[in-house]
Amino acid sequence: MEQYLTLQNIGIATGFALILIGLYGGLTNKNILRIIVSFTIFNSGLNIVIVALAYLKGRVAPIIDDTTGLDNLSQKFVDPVPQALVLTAIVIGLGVTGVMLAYALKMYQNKQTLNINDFKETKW
Amino acid sequence: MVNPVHIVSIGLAAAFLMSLAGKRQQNILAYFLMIAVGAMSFISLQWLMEIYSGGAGREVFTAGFKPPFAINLRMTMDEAVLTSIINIFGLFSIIYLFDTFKKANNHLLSIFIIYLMGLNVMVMTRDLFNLFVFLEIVAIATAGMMIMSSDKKGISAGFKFLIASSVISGLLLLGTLFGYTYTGTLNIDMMQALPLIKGGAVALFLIVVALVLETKPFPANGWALDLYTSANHGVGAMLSVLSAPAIMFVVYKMLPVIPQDWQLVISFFGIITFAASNYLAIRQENIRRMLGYSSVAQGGLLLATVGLADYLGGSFYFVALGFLLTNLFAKAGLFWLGGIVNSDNMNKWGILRKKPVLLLLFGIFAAALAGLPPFPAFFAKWELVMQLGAGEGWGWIAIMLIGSLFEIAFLFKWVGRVFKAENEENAPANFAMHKQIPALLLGAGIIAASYFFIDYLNFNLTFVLIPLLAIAAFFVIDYAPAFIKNILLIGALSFYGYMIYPELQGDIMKLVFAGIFLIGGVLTLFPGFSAKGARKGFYPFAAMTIFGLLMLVNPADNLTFFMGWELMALGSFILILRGKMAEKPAFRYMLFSAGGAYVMMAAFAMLNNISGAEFFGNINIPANTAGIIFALLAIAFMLKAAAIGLHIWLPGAYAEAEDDATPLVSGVLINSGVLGLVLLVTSFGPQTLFGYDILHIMGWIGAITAIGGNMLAIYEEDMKRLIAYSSVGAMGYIIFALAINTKLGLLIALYYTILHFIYKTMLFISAAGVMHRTKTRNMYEMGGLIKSMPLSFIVVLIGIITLAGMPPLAGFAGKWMFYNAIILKEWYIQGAMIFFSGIVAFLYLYKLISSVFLGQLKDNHRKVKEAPFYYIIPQLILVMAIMVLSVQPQWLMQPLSTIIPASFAGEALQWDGNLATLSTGYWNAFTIMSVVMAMFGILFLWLVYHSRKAQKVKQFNIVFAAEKPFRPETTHVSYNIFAAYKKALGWMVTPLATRFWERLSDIFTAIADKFRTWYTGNGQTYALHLLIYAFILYIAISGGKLL
Amino acid sequence: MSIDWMKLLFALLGLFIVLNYGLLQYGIIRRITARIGKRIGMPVYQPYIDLIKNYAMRSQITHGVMYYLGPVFRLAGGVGVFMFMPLIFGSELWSNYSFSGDVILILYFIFFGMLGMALGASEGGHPYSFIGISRGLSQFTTVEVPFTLAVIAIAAQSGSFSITEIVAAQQGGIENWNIIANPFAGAAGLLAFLGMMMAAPFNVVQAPTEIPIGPPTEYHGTYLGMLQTNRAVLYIAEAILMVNLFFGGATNWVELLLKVFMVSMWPVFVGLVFPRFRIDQSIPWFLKIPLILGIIGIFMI
Amino acid sequence: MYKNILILALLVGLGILLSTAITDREENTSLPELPAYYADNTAKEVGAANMVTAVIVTYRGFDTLGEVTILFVSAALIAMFLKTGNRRKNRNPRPSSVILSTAQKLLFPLIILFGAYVFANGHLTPGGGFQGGAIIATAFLLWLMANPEGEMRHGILSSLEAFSGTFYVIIGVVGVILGVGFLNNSILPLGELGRLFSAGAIPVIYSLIGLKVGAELSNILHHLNEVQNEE
Repeated sequence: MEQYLTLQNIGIATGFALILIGLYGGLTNKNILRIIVSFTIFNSGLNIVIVALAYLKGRVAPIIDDTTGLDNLSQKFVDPVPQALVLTAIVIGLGVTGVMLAYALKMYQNKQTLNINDFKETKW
Repeated sequence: MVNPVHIVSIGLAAAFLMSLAGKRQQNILAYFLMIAVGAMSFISLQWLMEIYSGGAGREVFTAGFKPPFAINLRMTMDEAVLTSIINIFGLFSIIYLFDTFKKANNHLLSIFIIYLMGLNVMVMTRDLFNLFVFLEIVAIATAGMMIMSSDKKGISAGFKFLIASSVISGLLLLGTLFGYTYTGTLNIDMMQALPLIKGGAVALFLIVVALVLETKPFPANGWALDLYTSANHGVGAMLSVLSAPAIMFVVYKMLPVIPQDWQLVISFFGIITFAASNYLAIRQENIRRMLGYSSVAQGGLLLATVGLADYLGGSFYFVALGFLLTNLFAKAGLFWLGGIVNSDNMNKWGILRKKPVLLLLFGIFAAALAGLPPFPAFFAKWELVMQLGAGEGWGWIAIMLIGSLFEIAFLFKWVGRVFKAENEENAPANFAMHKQIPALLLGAGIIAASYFFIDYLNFNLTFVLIPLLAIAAFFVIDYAPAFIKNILLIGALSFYGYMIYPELQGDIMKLVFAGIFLIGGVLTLFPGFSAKGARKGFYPFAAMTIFGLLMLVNPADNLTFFMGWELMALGSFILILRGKMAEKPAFRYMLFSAGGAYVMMAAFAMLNNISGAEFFGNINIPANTAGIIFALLAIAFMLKAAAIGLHIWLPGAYAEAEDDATPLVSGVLINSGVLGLVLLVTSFGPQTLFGYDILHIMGWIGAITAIGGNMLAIYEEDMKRLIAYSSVGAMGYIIFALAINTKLGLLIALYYTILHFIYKTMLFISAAGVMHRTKTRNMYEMGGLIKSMPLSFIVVLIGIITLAGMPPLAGFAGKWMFYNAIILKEWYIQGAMIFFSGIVAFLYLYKLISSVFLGQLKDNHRKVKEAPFYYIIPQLILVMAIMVLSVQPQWLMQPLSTIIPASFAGEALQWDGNLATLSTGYWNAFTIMSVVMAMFGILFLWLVYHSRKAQKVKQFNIVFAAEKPFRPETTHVSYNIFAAYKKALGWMVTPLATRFWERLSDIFTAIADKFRTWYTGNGQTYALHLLIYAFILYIAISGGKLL
Repeated sequence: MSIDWMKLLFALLGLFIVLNYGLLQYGIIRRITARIGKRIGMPVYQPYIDLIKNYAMRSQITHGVMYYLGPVFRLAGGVGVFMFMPLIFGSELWSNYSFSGDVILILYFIFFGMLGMALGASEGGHPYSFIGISRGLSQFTTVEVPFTLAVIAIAAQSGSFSITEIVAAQQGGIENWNIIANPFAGAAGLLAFLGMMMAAPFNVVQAPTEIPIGPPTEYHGTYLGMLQTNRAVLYIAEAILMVNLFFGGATNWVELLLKVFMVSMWPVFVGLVFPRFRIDQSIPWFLKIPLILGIIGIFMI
Repeated sequence: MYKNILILALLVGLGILLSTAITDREENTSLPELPAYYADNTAKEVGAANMVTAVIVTYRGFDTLGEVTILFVSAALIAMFLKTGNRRKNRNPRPSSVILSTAQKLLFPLIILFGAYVFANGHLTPGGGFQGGAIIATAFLLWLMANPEGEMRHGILSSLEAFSGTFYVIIGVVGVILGVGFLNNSILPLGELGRLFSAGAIPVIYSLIGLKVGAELSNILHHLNEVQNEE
């Protein structure tokens, strides 16, 4: 058990927890805004996982400065790729959330309600 | 060559710049958009040309670093094809949506072009994370385009879509990231190791499940359905035609990483999606949603094909392209026609009939989508089924064919409505040119595609290509007046006969059927001369029917045969549909023919493993080796020959068809089933199934069919239905004769086929003549017509004497041979049944002739004249034929005897001049004829002479017991004339078969109705479906064990 | 092909004999029935008188061509049945035209007349004609079923449909007669024969007494004469058929006529004993006992 | 209720599935080939001190382009959605407090400046275009809170957005034309590692991104604000 209790795994586990919580919220809440919030939680969970995956024990952020010097950097740095990816992921999450919010607004304008069960015009 | 990356740069630059535009530039923006997309299309097209002409593809390294260090785009054949499709179709969509775009907010235009750009990158990129990014772009752009739909439904549908896609993309992102951590790369081509690494399988599963969910698999596709239902037609078309194939291609890209057995699972889920979605579609009233279901189904088919890519090997591209192009042209076409009709209510679609071109387009799209020849999906489906058969994937084939049947069901229900729905004036149709032209382009596209497929399969020129061309030609000249087209068609048929005669010369069997189809075709066309106007839409399909039949005569392989079969079915379907009240019967007919066709297809798939593609008529299957194939084919053919139980489509179809089309679809067309059965029996010989001798069963079916058909005919008051039922009876004889399976039996079958063709065509034509004059089909509204139409009367008289098999006319020969064959075969009971049915035939024949021609003339028929000249000619020709046969039957029978294979058991008919002998009996047509004629003539002349002074009795100076000529039917003496008989034997005609089939269809639709409530319309539930589906897929892939 | 005058002559001669015999027998039968009914009855030669009278009468009306064809068909059918029937076993000359058609031909000829008659009668447009016809056709179809079964059984037994063959198979002693060899088929045949004769209890078709009009009433004078001729010929011809099929045929005229008389008595006596069936009773009746007998007869082979 | 239990069960299943990612993964002690390559070669290939930036802007520049596009699309979408006729009608926002408005006047330029600094130095220090853009957007948010009635000039923002986006693409294309590859930063001299004007086109690109993102986010905020207390 304790061989799993590394910093990285804790990060990952936290991320997973958030993901599951987010999904649960998204699947159970009836209020559209709450659903959106749940999905943002879901997204941040994802992002945490990504960042945690980048972590390497006892290494520094991949930025060259006087402390790091220029030689065999690959021994000193954590993985820059997931950090790059997470930025993209965050921005995408932001975009999607924005769109969802806009949709929510529109739906509210149409029906004066935010209960997801009231939007079943199309079914079967 | 322009760098493919510029598709992206152009798209983005255009998008960004367009957002600059203010109100003033608004009107030119649409053109700007068109130019930009045009440039993108140019790039992809130019690559397509380059690579097609043997040039190399191109790897684009963004940022100039080799993968995996930077993202690379690939442009090879696949990508070139797909990107070209995407961009060009995008261009068409702009034209189609032009009015929308003219008014639209500039942001919408940017979103549109970004959507296209995103799809392009999805296709080209080789980087997993990049794929994720552009999937998201496409998703958000789709959400953006949703507001093009005017109705508010679009908004909530878009939201559901957003929920679903964010769940899916979350899974994909997780999978990608873990994939990276395990393999240390994001480049798809370098990830092959992923499933092998410990834990990598989970990462791969997450990726796969995300991608599969993106393909909108059943049942986790509610969000997609709602999207289709509420999206603007143009957008719906793009979703169905661009997004789906793009994501399919992504799956295809991932295949090298996905293990073999996973691929099979995915593909199987695809097939399930195909069948289930088509199934649920049959209950749809809302057209757009129906199209949604159908799109999902097509997606499933594509997914299945992609999943089988490795298995299909060489023929993968053929199959995939077939489905892809069909989906592209036909589905988009239907969506766009939907936009033109601009209503989701099936009944409003009658408006299409205002524009024959659009109507034709609609037909083409529907047929193409349904996988009917000569469109690509037909060949693709055939190839796929054959390949599956080679792998013994019977379950797959079954599911797929059932799915296809459902597809036919809802598509042709729709076609029926379009042709028949009363032409709604208040339909909100919008026939704007910029909407019609793209649709026309799609039509041209599907035709071109079909051309390439047919060209690729290099069919036989004389027996396939020329007929196809002829059919096409008649579509082209459909504007000409009917008279011209009639002459042309008759001429074409005659010339075609002259052309193929040398090819068939040696083979009398083929000659016989070719003769039936050709002569029958020509003769049944004659009445058409008396038709007025252009008679639009008749001749193309008449040509399709006849040439389809002719394709059956001398096919090189099973595919050709099947193609002819389907063509004939399609053509006759439309001919039937042209009748006034024909919607339901025609639909029923289509369903039954399709069912039969798919059974046949399955049988061919099995046959393929035994004897290859070789036409089954030209091979010899050793006895008792292929029972199941034999049974399946027998069912398929007996369905066309309307064996009892499978016959319920026939009366309606024949009765409701246009009067002068009926002879063609009945007298001539029904022989296709006979042809099949004859070939079957000759090339298979006796076969057993589960130890039962199938031929023996067929014998019983034949006997029962004979009795049943005739019994049903007795109680008919409708002239055409009566004759139609009598066809069922005649088919019973033929099936029985074939089942006897001796030299004599086969001879009888062939003789009967020809005879039945002659007298049935004759009867139907003269019935058509009568109905043409009396304007009714109910016999109780006729009577006493012998005075006004003597010729028709004589024809009918001869017809029924022949049919009844009474000496001295040709029919007796058949009966006589029957009893001998029965004695020789020792099938006494069946024999008695056959005889009984022959006797029963007298009853309805008497009813037919007496209540139409004899009895009291009706008031409203006092002025009717003899049937038109063009109706009489073919009848007289046929009467001649019968007379000749009656006197000299050996002229026909001796040639027929030569084609009976020596392998057949039993003794052959011996001829000595006119005397036919068997060990059991003999008969001399000529003597009988002369004796009878002598007696007859003498007596008749004497009688006439004897009462030469007799004066004609006026109609009214005889007793009327109860009957007044102009009273309603119940007072017509021959109404329900055999009531007593019905009282005694009515139980024989309880419509069990009809009830059975109707109950079956009710059950099916009811279940479909229940199941589709699964799509509650609640976005959250849909999201839940995604997770459930993921779980199921996991179980399926991990083979049941959870971890 | 050249016509064989000798044969034609003998055929016509046979026809003449049978016609006269038929008329006589009809008279006798009428008389017997009268006696049983405690009546004196008509003279035996009455049928001759009727026939001559009818032929002498000249019809003044017609309903059209088919109307003529009715009796023609009828008589042609009757004569046809006779013409293709071998009379005397072993005699080339008395075998009529049976060399050019076997029992199947005859079965169909029996119907030939019916249909023609039906058509002719219905041209008159008289409702009762239709009633009579519908009854006649309906009943006859069901009569044919057991009869066919019997014929098939016998044909299967003697391996041929040719009547001559069938008779040949029955030579040499009464035990070879099909009525003995295959009693069930025989019984089916005899029961069906009742229906074919349209005698009571199956004579509702023509309903001689109550309904004063049936198909025949459309026809009077000459036409009626023809119908009577036909009745005489057909009656005997069918009896001969029965004799040939079940009672070992005949080797000379005496035997033939004797057997014919016996056979034709059978419906008479049945008719005297049993009341008349309604049409919707007679139809099922033929499809019960006789049918079952016929089927058993087939399994007897 | 049953539904929730089902959901829970499914999520538990998913959790178990995911947990294998922890149990099956062995802690990797050294970088895989790809990041190792970045670590070793960024300095000379890209000349950016901040490796993440190098990866974002150059190595995976194509992703970033897509990223920008997504923001652009959502901004456009929101703009389209919230374009509701006469917004002015019956809006009654609470007037903001004096403290807020005064503080905003003071802080606004500073925040803008800070944002500019963040994205201009993206290639040297943590931060970059997106971060900078976000910071700038906060300034506008503050401004909006200070004067809810405030009318922003959409024209400027969106043209800024559009032009920066276009230039970004053009830079990419220039890379192709110069044959160094789409979005390669070496179209400008790499300069000396660690200087402001180094890492080729990265500072330019990042500034463009910063402006674009800032403009987009402020636009979104503004649109949302405009509809906030309608009806």
